[in-house]
Amino acid sequence: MNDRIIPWQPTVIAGPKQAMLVTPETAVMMIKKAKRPLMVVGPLAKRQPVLDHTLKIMERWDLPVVTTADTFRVFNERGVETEPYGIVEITNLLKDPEWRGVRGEGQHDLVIFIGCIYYIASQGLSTLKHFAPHIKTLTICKTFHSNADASFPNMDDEEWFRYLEKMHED
Amino acid sequence: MNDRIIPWQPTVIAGPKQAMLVTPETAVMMIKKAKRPLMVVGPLAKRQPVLDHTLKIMERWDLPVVTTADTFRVFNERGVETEPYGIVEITNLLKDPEWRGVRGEGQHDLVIFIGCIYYIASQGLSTLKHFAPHIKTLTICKTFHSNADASFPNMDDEEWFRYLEKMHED
Amino acid sequence: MAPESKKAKDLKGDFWDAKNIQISIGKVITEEEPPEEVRGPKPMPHVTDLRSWDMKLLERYEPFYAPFCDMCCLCTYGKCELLGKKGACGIDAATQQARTVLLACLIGTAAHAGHARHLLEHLIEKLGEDHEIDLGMNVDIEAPITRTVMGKRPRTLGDLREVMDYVEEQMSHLLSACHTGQEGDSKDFESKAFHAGLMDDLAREAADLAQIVALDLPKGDEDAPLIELGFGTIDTEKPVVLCIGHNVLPGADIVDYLDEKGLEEDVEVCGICCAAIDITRYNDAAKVVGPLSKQLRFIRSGVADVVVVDEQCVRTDVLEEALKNRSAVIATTDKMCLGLPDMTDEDPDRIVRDLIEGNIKGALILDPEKVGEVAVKTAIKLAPERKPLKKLPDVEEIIELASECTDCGWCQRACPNSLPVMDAVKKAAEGDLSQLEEMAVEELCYTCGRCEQECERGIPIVSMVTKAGERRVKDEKYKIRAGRGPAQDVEIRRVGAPIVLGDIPGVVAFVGCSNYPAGGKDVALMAKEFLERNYIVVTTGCGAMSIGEYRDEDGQTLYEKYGGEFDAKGLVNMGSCVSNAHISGAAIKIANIFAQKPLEGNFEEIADYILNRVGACGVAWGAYSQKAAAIATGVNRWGIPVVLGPHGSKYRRLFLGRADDEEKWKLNDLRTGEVIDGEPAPEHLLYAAENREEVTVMIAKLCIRPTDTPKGRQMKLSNYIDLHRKYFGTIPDDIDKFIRTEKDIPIVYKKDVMKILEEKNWKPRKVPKEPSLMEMEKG
Amino acid sequence: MAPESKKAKDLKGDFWDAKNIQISIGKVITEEEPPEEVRGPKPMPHVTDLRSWDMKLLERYEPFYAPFCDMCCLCTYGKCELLGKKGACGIDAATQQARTVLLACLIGTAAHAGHARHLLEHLIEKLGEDHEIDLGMNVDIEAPITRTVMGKRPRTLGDLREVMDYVEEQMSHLLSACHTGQEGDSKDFESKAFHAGLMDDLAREAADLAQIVALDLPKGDEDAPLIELGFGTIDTEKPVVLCIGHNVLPGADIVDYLDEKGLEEDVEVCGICCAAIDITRYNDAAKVVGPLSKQLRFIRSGVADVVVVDEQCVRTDVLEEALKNRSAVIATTDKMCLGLPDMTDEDPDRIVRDLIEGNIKGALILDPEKVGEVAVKTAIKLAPERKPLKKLPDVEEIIELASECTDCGWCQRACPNSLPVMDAVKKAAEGDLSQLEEMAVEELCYTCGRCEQECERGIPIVSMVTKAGERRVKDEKYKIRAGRGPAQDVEIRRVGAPIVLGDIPGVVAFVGCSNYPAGGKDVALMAKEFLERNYIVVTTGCGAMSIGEYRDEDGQTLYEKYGGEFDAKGLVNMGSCVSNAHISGAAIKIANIFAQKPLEGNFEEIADYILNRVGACGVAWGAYSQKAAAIATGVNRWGIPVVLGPHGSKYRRLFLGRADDEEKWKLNDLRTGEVIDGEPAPEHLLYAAENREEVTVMIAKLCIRPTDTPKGRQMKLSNYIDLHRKYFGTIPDDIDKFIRTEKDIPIVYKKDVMKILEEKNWKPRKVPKEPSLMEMEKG
Repeated sequence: MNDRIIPWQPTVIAGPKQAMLVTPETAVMMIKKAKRPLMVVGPLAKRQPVLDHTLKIMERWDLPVVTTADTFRVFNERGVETEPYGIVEITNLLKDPEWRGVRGEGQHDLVIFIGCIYYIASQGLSTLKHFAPHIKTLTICKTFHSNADASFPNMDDEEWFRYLEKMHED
Repeated sequence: MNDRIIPWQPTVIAGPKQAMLVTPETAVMMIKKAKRPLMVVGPLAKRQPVLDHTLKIMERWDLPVVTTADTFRVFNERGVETEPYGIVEITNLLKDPEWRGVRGEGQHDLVIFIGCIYYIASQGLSTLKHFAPHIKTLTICKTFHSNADASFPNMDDEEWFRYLEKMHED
Repeated sequence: MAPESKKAKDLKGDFWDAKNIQISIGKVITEEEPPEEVRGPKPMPHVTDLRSWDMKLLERYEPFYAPFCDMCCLCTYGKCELLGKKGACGIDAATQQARTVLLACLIGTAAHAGHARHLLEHLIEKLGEDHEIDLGMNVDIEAPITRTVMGKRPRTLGDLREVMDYVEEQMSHLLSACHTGQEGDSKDFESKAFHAGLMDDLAREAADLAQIVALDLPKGDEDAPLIELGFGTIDTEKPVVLCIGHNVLPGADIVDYLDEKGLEEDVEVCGICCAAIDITRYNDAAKVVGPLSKQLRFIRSGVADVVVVDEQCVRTDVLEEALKNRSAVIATTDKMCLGLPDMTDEDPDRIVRDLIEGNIKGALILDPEKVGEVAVKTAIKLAPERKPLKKLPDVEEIIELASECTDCGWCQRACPNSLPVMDAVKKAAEGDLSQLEEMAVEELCYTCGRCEQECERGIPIVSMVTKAGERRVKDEKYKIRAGRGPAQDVEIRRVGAPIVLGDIPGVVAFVGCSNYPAGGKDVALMAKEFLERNYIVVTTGCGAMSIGEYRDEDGQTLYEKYGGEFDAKGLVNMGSCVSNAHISGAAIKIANIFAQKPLEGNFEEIADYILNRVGACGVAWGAYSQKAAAIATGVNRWGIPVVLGPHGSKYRRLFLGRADDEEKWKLNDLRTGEVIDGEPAPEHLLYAAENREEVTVMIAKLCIRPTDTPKGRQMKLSNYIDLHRKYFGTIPDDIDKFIRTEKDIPIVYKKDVMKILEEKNWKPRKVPKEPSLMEMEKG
Repeated sequence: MAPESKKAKDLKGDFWDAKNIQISIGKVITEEEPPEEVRGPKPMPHVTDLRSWDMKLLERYEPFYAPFCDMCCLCTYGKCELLGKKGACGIDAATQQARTVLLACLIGTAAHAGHARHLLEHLIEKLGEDHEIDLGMNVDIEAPITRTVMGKRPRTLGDLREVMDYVEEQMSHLLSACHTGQEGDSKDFESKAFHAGLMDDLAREAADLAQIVALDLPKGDEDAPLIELGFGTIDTEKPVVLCIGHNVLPGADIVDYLDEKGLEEDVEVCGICCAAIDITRYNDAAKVVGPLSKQLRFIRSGVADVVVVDEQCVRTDVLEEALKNRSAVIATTDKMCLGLPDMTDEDPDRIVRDLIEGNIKGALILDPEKVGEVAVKTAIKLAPERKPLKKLPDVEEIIELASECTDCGWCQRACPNSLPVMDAVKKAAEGDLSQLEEMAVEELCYTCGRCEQECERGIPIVSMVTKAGERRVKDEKYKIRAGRGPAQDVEIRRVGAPIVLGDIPGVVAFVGCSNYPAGGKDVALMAKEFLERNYIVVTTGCGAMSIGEYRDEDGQTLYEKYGGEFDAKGLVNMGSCVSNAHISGAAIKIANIFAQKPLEGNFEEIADYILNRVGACGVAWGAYSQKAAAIATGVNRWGIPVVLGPHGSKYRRLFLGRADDEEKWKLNDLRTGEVIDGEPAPEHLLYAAENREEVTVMIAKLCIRPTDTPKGRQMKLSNYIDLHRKYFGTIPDDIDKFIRTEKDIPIVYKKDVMKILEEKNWKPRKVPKEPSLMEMEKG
């Protein structure tokens, strides 16, 4: 099997269903197609250059952003507005079809994850996989997340940064 | 994911390790390379044309054969000598590195399965996967067995018979 | 530090010692009754007390593991992959399998223990703790398991509480060992699983004893009545109450309520699974729909106006399924509350109204008497308006539905038995319902519903199977003998010698669930095979029902053809799951009555006796549950081998012997004190077979015991050879292993067997007088 | 039909009623002591008796499920995939998660219950069942949990048996519900998990009470001695006996044997995990190596001559690992026999000889006194010859080993915390051991060993980490205050009002295991943060050790800096895992002593009180085990919120509130009988956080309660805002939710907060006097 699409922590494998491997191009397509996408940014995205890529992606596609853990702080320091939630809190809201979303415009239909701790993200993605059929999940970390609907593969920093670059170039 | 290499009963998936998908050519190579191969034939191989293919493969490669369940009978009726064992009995013997094999020449190093009930075979393959590192397992049923080391893919009868054909042609 | 039960160390206040003692002022007077029990070495054994026996078994029958998953997911260090690796806690794959097996056995034991405790306390509340345990004239040893394990005879319902206290305490210690970072050795886990199985045995005995004496169920009655069995026996014109599960109490109160109100003729009461068995032991007017495999099919049929569920083996989506047909659901125990409002303290008529008007989705009623009233009243009121619901989609609709099929084939891949579901559906789309019908009538499909869940078009395959089978529902009329309870002492006296000496070739017990690889008929065919060959055939639970669902060439069910006595050619339905205790019980009684072995506190000697001398074999062909795992493991510890169907491989662990290793079969002849060569008898302790043919031959082989007389051995080998010839075409190649001297060779096969013996360079060997595994030095 | 415990229905012979009654000839005389207890509505509640309370909690804090696997593998119908599908038994994914959670909680409860029963019976055997439960002058309410749940005060060790009987019976019913085909509703499974948690609470209380009174451990002593903690405190020149696990008995007998023989100075006795805590409560000369995370590292160091294991959280490969260094292993309980020969009945000197000569791989000795003698004698004999083994591969060898690395990177993928293991190894190959050292010293690595298992070259990474850390082992000398046991009644009287009114901003309890996402220091930093802010900081078990393993800027451990009183700025080490009972116990005592709520049989009122008024929060930052799951679930049922570290998400279930749904937070003001708007306080019941920064802020928030006085609320909000500003940079956006009237606004933040309130269109609302969830109509 292709090493790039075994879950980064291989035992995360949960059953026959596996995430679709996506390229940056496909990821962008998913964002374009979505009506109410949301980006969820975790503490591993606080460091550079991931933070800048994240900011640019957010801006490029006008994505509302939820920051998990204490990630809010670095965005706030840059004057960028995000909604702080615990990763389990935002996941809990996302699984409720009645929730109106962070902009109050209705539940999101696509959630893009970046920078959350692998295993807790994996658990959150499992929640959404099982209990939020109304949402597609996409992870753009450098690790393959089999519980997502779509995920970047496992790769090294260099390749990842190229992937992220492509997510916000015109 | 490729439908041909999801375990036939998809929930047989047991973890990150999956069988290698093999063609008849590779399967033949494995037999050629083996020092003391063994063929294990289950009751689903009693019907035709599987039985004839099995007989031919057995003959072509001079394989000692263990028959499971009551499969012994059809071979016996054709005057072909096989060793009858329960599938769990033969598996139990195979996992013992000290066992001398059906020919008394030493433990086998390759076991080729055909015609055993999918789920019990799957369990037996799991036993060997975990506890018989000294043995390679190969399944030549028409169903993908992820617990084997190497397996034919899921396919229909027609394709399968072609695969089997290739296993005994010169 | 074995956990020390208070009871063994400190007997003050416990019934064991206190029973025969009256405390008077300043003086102790013993009752006149003589102290009947000789106390053996290990009354109320703790977790480690029987470990040395277990290790003897495990050395001969080594655990064989087939992991169902490569990972462990029990703690938050994990998941850990254990394929050739240890987990974060240090555990390896074999140990993890054993741990999982222990866990499964404990869940099974808890199911019986919870059931037993519940029954017991309820019955004590009604009848008092002094209610006597009296099984009548013919059963003196009323509780062989309790006597052996607890070291004392229980005389009243109250005494059974001590049994349950002990069982619960042991379970707590055993479950503890499953915690991360406790037991680290697979054989020690298996020893604990054996202990769990023994606790299961005790709990089942307590449960069945309590209900037999308190509800006056048949007390070992070989002429227990024949009961109606099958879909076709239910009069769908009447209001129908269906009971599903294992607890007799709500069902008993339903039939009592009907009796009290003179409504017996007006309402049909029927059951699925063991609740059916036990209700019909209580009242023979109730009917048995069938085994577990019928559950979804019957609910989908819409026939039941009220579905009363109690505990164990009930579909967890019963509420959702019943609501589709507007059947009213009543949950009746803490084990299965289904999220329903607790109406226990409400007025019955209000509950009936709420159920009928749909104000509630169903009711949780924890008082069985109230269940009786509410279930009957609801059924009577609901039946007229539910008439139109008592039918399935009609044939045209089925064809229509079938035409939705996209040929993806995943239904077949999801089917536990890989049935050709898609083929049947496609045929149906062409108007040919025969394959669907076959799935229903031949019980190939046990209605688990996985095909439907997998179908991308949501085709209701189980409903279609049900409908297709409907045409022949009227044929589904069978008979089953009501569960008779234990074997009588007098019967044991009669068969003890022939069994131990081998004249009766064996006792074969068909037990367990309906997770069959190819339908229930296999079980009936096996039963028939062994009945015809003079074996004693014992059965319980869903197995007993499957045997009843077959008619032989004369159009008779086996229950009509064979009597219910515990003797050669007897077909003995002992009762429900908990009645399985009487099977080990019969083996124990043989040791006691025939061989005069004292029972009390004497587990190891009794088990050693059974292993070496009592030619019994359990068959759980459709075992699916944790209870079945516990039962089999418990039975194994007594030295009785068990065979499972192929699905049994998913229990992850078997106990297989190695016939090729002579060292494993050495025996100590207690008569001579000599360690001698033995034979692989029984060859395996827990075995899984692929098909009926294989298992039939294996059963015959597993009835062989070292103590068979030459005559008995001849009989057993005749059966083994006959069956091997029938299904394999030859005399079995390992026949030499079972021939001690030429006298053992069956006359008819003498020539052929002699030839094999010569080829094998066979030599005669000693016949042990008192074969035993005890007191043997290792190696 | 709830299973009916004999005790509730039929009290004859039970200590509850019989205690004050003496039976004399023909006459009943009550003792002079007045019947102190007012019996509440639900003494000894059965599985379903507290279901209505559970449903109130579950409606507000809905279960949040994160499946760890898409499949169910518990029966042989399976495996079934549950991703949008039901299984063959009808179960769906949510219900299956809840079932798994119940199972985990039961395993945890059994670990404590097995431990408690074992201790209890052993201590009764030594001291008699009449041994009094007396915690001295300052603790009258010695068993708040038992009083509340059982409905009566236990006065002797013998009385605790009834507690255990009850716990074991309830566990059996609960485990039964996990059987295939029983409970079908996830909330009902959660209600059962709550019940399991409550049983766990009871078992822990019984265990700790028993050992406190029988072994004379500190009885709520705020000045319990400071104990030596850390690798560096062990004198490796002496023979070393290491105890691992949770059961004090073998360790206590080891130190007793040393005392008796006058060998205290000659042998080092040290412990890992809770055994360490409890041995040092018994004898302050023993030493604590550290939490669970040290286990493999310490074994690999070879320092221990004898490794004595008892139960719970011991590496299951301890035998294999210890044998590598020729340490002798003694297993001491039925929970962990490790396949070792049972030497309980052998002569101690023979066992010593067999151990030293390697005739046996290790010994199972089920008698703790014998363990004491054998362990000490073996250590003394073995130590001289093991001298050379007390060192690890030297640095050159490490570099050599490291150079085998193939850069595959799978070590990092296997590492639970994705530590840069490969990078550290590669650095080591270049001669730079600093990264390996950091993993050891900073405790980033908790020595689970998965990296080694994954390594294709078999590089012994944990040994290398251990070696690399060795250089600084001498620095690993810390202090921990010995576990003091419960809070005193007098302390509760002092802090009750300030806590309920909010003047003490909260009680924060750091408990549980060492499965930390980024080392144990996080726990110490959190403790420090809240100590400095005037909270009461309570701790137990591995958490208590992690707190001790940190020195502040003054070079002091927090135990040296802060006193052990249960008061603001107190750092209260209550003891081991089982001492967690005193945390719920303290909350219960507040309800009783401060608010005069009767305890007996009055669970719901007490829990309702705690939920709404006692600003306590549990933190299990490194929770890994089933015990931790049981503890958290038990604490939750009392109305106390718990936060977990990120690994806690693998428990599969949290209880999360929805601050955005005002309906969920309505309260009944019992004083006025009015249902009024409330606030999300506490907002969650069971929460998992990603990092320390997040959790610190969350803890402060979760201490808010509806009854805070304005002054108290100001204090709590000050802390919440301070911490939010510190870690998030802003005043929290949800501050408006917690301001009832302007009086609640902290003075220093007045302006900023007012601005937020204006933006949010905030309106003042009523402050409830007696907020409650009881007696509210739905909707």
